[in-house]
Amino acid sequence: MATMRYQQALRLAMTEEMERDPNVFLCGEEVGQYQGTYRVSEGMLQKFGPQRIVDTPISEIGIAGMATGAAMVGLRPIAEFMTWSFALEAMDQLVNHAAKITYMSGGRIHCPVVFRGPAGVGTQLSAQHSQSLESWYAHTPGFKVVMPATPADAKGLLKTAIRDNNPIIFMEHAGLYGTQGEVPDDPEFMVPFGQAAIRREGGDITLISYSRGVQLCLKAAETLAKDKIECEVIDLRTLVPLDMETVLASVRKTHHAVVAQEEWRNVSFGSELSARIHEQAFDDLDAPVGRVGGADVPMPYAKNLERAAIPTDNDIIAAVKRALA
Amino acid sequence: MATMRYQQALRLAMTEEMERDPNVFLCGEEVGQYQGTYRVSEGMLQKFGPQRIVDTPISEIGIAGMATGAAMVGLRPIAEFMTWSFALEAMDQLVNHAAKITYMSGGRIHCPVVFRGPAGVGTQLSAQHSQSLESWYAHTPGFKVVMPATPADAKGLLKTAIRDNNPIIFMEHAGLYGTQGEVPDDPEFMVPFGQAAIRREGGDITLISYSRGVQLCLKAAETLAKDKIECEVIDLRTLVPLDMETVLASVRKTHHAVVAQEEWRNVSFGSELSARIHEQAFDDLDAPVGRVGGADVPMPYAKNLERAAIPTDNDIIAAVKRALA
Amino acid sequence: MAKTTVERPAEDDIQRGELLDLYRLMLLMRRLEESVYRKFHEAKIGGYLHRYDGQEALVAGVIPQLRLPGDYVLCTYRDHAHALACGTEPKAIMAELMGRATGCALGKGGSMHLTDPERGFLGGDGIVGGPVPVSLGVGYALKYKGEGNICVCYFGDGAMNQGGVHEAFNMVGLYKLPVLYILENNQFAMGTSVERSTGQPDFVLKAQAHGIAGERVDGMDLLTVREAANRAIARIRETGEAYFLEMTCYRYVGHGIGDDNTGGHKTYRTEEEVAEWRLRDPIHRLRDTMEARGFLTAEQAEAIDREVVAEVEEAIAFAEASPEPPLDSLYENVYS
Amino acid sequence: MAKTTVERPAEDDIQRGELLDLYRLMLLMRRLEESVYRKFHEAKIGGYLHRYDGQEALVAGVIPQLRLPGDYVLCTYRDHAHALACGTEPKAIMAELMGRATGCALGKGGSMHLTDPERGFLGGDGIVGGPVPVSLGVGYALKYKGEGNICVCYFGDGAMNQGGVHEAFNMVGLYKLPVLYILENNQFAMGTSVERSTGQPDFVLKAQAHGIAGERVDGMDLLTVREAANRAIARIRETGEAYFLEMTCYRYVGHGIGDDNTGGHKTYRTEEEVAEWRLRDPIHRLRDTMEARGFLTAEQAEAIDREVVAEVEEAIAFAEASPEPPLDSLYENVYS
Ligand SMILES: Cc1ncc(C[n+]2csc(CCOP(=O)(O)OP(=O)(O)O)c2C)c(N)n1
Ligand SMILES: Cc1ncc(C[n+]2csc(CCOP(=O)(O)OP(=O)(O)O)c2C)c(N)n1
Ligand SMILES: [Mg+2]
Ligand SMILES: [Mg+2]
Repeated sequence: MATMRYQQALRLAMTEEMERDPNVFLCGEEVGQYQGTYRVSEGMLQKFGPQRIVDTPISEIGIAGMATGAAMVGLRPIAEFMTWSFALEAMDQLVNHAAKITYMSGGRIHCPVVFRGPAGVGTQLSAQHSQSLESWYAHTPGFKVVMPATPADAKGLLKTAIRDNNPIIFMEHAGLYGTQGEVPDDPEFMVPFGQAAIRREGGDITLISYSRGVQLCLKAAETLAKDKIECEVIDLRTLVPLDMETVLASVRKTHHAVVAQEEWRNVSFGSELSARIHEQAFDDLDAPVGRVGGADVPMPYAKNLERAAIPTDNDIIAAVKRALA
Repeated sequence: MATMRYQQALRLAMTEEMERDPNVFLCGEEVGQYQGTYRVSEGMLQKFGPQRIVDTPISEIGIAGMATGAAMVGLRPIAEFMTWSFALEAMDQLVNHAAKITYMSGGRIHCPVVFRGPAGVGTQLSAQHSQSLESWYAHTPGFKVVMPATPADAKGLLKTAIRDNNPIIFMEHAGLYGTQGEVPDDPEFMVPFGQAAIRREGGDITLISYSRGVQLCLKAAETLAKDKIECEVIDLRTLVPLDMETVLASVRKTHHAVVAQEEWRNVSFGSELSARIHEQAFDDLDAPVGRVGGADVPMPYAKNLERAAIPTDNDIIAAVKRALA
Repeated sequence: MAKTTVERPAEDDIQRGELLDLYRLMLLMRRLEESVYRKFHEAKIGGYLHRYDGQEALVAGVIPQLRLPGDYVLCTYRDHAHALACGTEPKAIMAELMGRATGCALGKGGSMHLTDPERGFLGGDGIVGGPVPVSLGVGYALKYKGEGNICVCYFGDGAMNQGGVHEAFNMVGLYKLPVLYILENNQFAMGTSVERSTGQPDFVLKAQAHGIAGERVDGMDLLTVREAANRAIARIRETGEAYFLEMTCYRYVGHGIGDDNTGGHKTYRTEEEVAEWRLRDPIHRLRDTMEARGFLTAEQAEAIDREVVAEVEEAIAFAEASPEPPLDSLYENVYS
Repeated sequence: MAKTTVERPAEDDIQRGELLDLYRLMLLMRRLEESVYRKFHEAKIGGYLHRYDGQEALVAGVIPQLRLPGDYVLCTYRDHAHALACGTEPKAIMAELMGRATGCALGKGGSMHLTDPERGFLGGDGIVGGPVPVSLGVGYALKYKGEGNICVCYFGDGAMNQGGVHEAFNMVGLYKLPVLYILENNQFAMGTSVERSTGQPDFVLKAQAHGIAGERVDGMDLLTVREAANRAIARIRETGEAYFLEMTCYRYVGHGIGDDNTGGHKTYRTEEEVAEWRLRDPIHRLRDTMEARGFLTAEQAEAIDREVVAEVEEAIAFAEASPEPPLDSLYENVYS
């Protein structure tokens, strides 16, 4: 165990996997000489050289094609998007190529590629840079969608992603890069996909989230505990595959649930989760599942407006009280 | 009133609006000299000339930018995507430009543009050509999302779209182009956004859909009527804005609901609709809202597999029986 | 590639044997394409369907010179000929076109997505320009592995207007990757002629603008294509740098089955124009050359044609006798 | 654009007046940029923040020659100078940077999305290459309206690697649209030099490959830029066809506030290199020229500087005194 930042944990995962497997390489904008826009790949160019740490032009279609094509012939690329918003440029390569080639080829071509980078809101980057769109990727068959909430998961899930034989959408949260945590240094430490983590136990209501939303839930749970409301907080870790067992087991115990995400609320992952809980635990629910999400507006720049657009622990507390009313 | 095909109704809407407003023009691949890939714009080049019926190269980013930029300075472009699958290429221009410019400019720049074209599945076009992704657009603030199910709506909704001052995602269903129906020839006939249509009244269960899904629901309703199960069938017409009033009023009457769509089921518009009905009519529901959707797989080519991947009236009937069981 | 069974003279005349092989290959492509519309109208084939009639030399003049497996081939939805040249069995191709379990993609891909990775064929692609960004990745991987293999990537004149093609060209030029680009310039993108789709029609210049050298080649003549490809491949293996060949050619039939149905082609070209190009038919041209050189007699040509037609019919029979994919395979292969 | 208040000699010396205006404008740009990092560190400004120091001539040499309103200007996130040149009040710019209700975009856009459509400024764009496809549409609309107006579109060297830029160039070349492209070649895209990002560094050739004529210009000299822009604008108004100007320039500070924070620029360039380019500073160069021609005395220069600094401070005071946007405006302007 070592204490490190989320960002360092990601670097450690990539470094260990690149040492283990010569077919793994990293490409993206400013990942090399510049040492990474958010310093995630700091020092890796010096360690692995320019063939394996590849600086690219500002060409997201090219980056996605480079990673997809290399994966199709046996390499295991990691492609970094400077932020996930720029993946919009590459959507055809991601959705109509990476996600479908295995199926279209009848399973004869594999596509072991990790698309990763920062997403998340909160530093006044305004509309074009403040969207993660995990709901889009979760909607698209062929992808696995991973969103770590802690430094340990950042490492363990990224290693699992790199060893997986499928295209992985690995979304980091820029707002979590600086967070500290205990991270196992065992190079075989992996966090399996599709296994949610119960971050806090409680019997009154189930709070379900992922990425930075988990922190909001834990903060809300603490506050609510003072009013003797015990929340069970579930960190999904991966949206696809989705661990409904853990969710349902908890809801059957608490009879109440709130799903929380920072992303836009309309037609989102939270909608799916809410629908599934209602479908699969209808008779166990004492109240409809609450939903907390970002305001359905392009992200405004002004600090006060941005703050109003992003969900807080208070929004979760309010949803919990509505559910328990 | 005249009887015409869905496809002709679309042409009529564009023709009337172009005659009414010289700022309206159509651009896209093969819309002119070739007379339209699906003949939607047949004859329009001859009628309006090459400045207003613009054949473009195979450049979806360019097409989207052309329409967005022209709209920003006062024209009212209609951009046709040969099929909506190709809009994947233009996602940045659509989502990070067209949908956001009004908000980012504090409302000082308007973007009255219609992005239209065929979507829908069912003719063995295989994985890359068989997705509509209306859920993506509905998730994205700034767009209005329109999906007509009948020839009359094809005309009335397209005219409303062309006169609207916002970016409109107008998705046609290739499988409906040939369907006949009565269409008002009044050039002022418009179908407002956000007003669902009750296509069949019934007291036992509410079936909610849009585009071709409405036909499946009506077919299922007919069959079920023989077993004395009376379905109310609601055609949403527009996904954004969404007419929840009509949906909730019906569900409060029937206490049961099934939402149906041809598109992938996971993290989709149907998830949102299901979640909202549960949230807003929880105590009125005698059973969880049923969901029918396409199989969550890239569309296979083989006829038997494609048929198995696309929902049918029988899937809706099964969902209704589960809901009423 | 498929081997001819025409008897050879005692003295092993390589060149003759090679040309016979290529003649036979082109004829097989042509006969197979001629059969698919029939099968479509019999409702045995569905979806989109794009034929290669008239463009055979672009494939027969290039792919047989590759090291397969080892090298890789990428192409568009107009991919039947490419699969044949890579050595995919006509049976597996026809079965794929008919959506059968015995198809080269288990019936999941169809006409636009033929594939045969073990033979180096990475498949067709339904997205215009789509294969080019992928070729950047394949080329990068080949350089990474350093075994001297190359990637050949085919795409159309219309694809030159796709942004992704330019991003990939620039990166291939920047990283100096072993990719041979074959621009299938058949004069039209569906109903849009090159003149109506580009601000500047010299495609070689567009490649050079990204640092990729290239030249224009008469794609209607097999020997010319073969010679140009031979030089290009040698150059790429030697320098490791990409090369671009713009092949002038023509598609005889409509863009796809839909084009023929709608008679759309009447809006963008005349029957006379098609007839003129047919006079330059690469198969006839090779046959004439070979007859002139005494490599081929009329009888032998007949024999080859009979053989090839039989091979196509056999493929059809095989496909029609093959089972549909099992229904539970619907959810297989979504993930590896 | 902002008018100078320096007294003019009785005899109306247009050229002198014009140059004084441009000198003042460039100085205003510089002083405004110099103030924004300070305000960022005071947490008055947030988000990304990109300065134009050193590139002023690219804007001062072009935009004042336009007909505003009528013509249109599009640019990147590095857009403060462009807004000033279009005539947007420094107060409205500073208020936008601080996210105030009095900002030119009501506080919703921020530094990357300054806008002033009534003055022909269609705004900054946070997406690399993003303005170029939009310029195609603006250009198409201007041709459609036929009033002889043009669109000027600025973008960076890194943007030349975006596919959308190539799609748009090709269509602008094909349709012959009245757009002036100004490539702000400041040598780097964040930490990536032009040499490390392109397979072929002659950007003029990349434009020509799509049918757009162009030339390279010394962007560090206002008079050179002005003369080239003057010719280009006249040519576009006359022919209706697009033109491309690659402007060689340099950004003195880091890519953005983040670059300075991380010291990232130390990885891609030396302080010496920056110092050398500063010797070619466009503002000093113009000042020297004007002093040599007797257009400007040291005292007048001081006066202008004091004025400009005061104008910036006034804008800051205005912005800081302005209210934040009302919370209920969060849901406004999502739709028109
Ligand atoms: C991105 C994209 N846009 C549009 C289409 C529809 N489409 C399929 S083929 C085609 C024409 C392509 O022409 P070209 O590249 O010249 O290839 P050819 O068909 O002539 O071989 C078009 C427009 C597509 N498949 N992908
Ligand atoms: C599509 C896209 N990719 C990446 C980014 C992140 N980014 C912002 S500015 C920039 C560098 C752009 O360099 P250049 O085009 O030369 O303009 P300059 O900043 O030098 O003025 C990058 C990579 C972005 N905004 N958009
Ligand atoms: Mg073509
Ligand atoms: Mg630059």
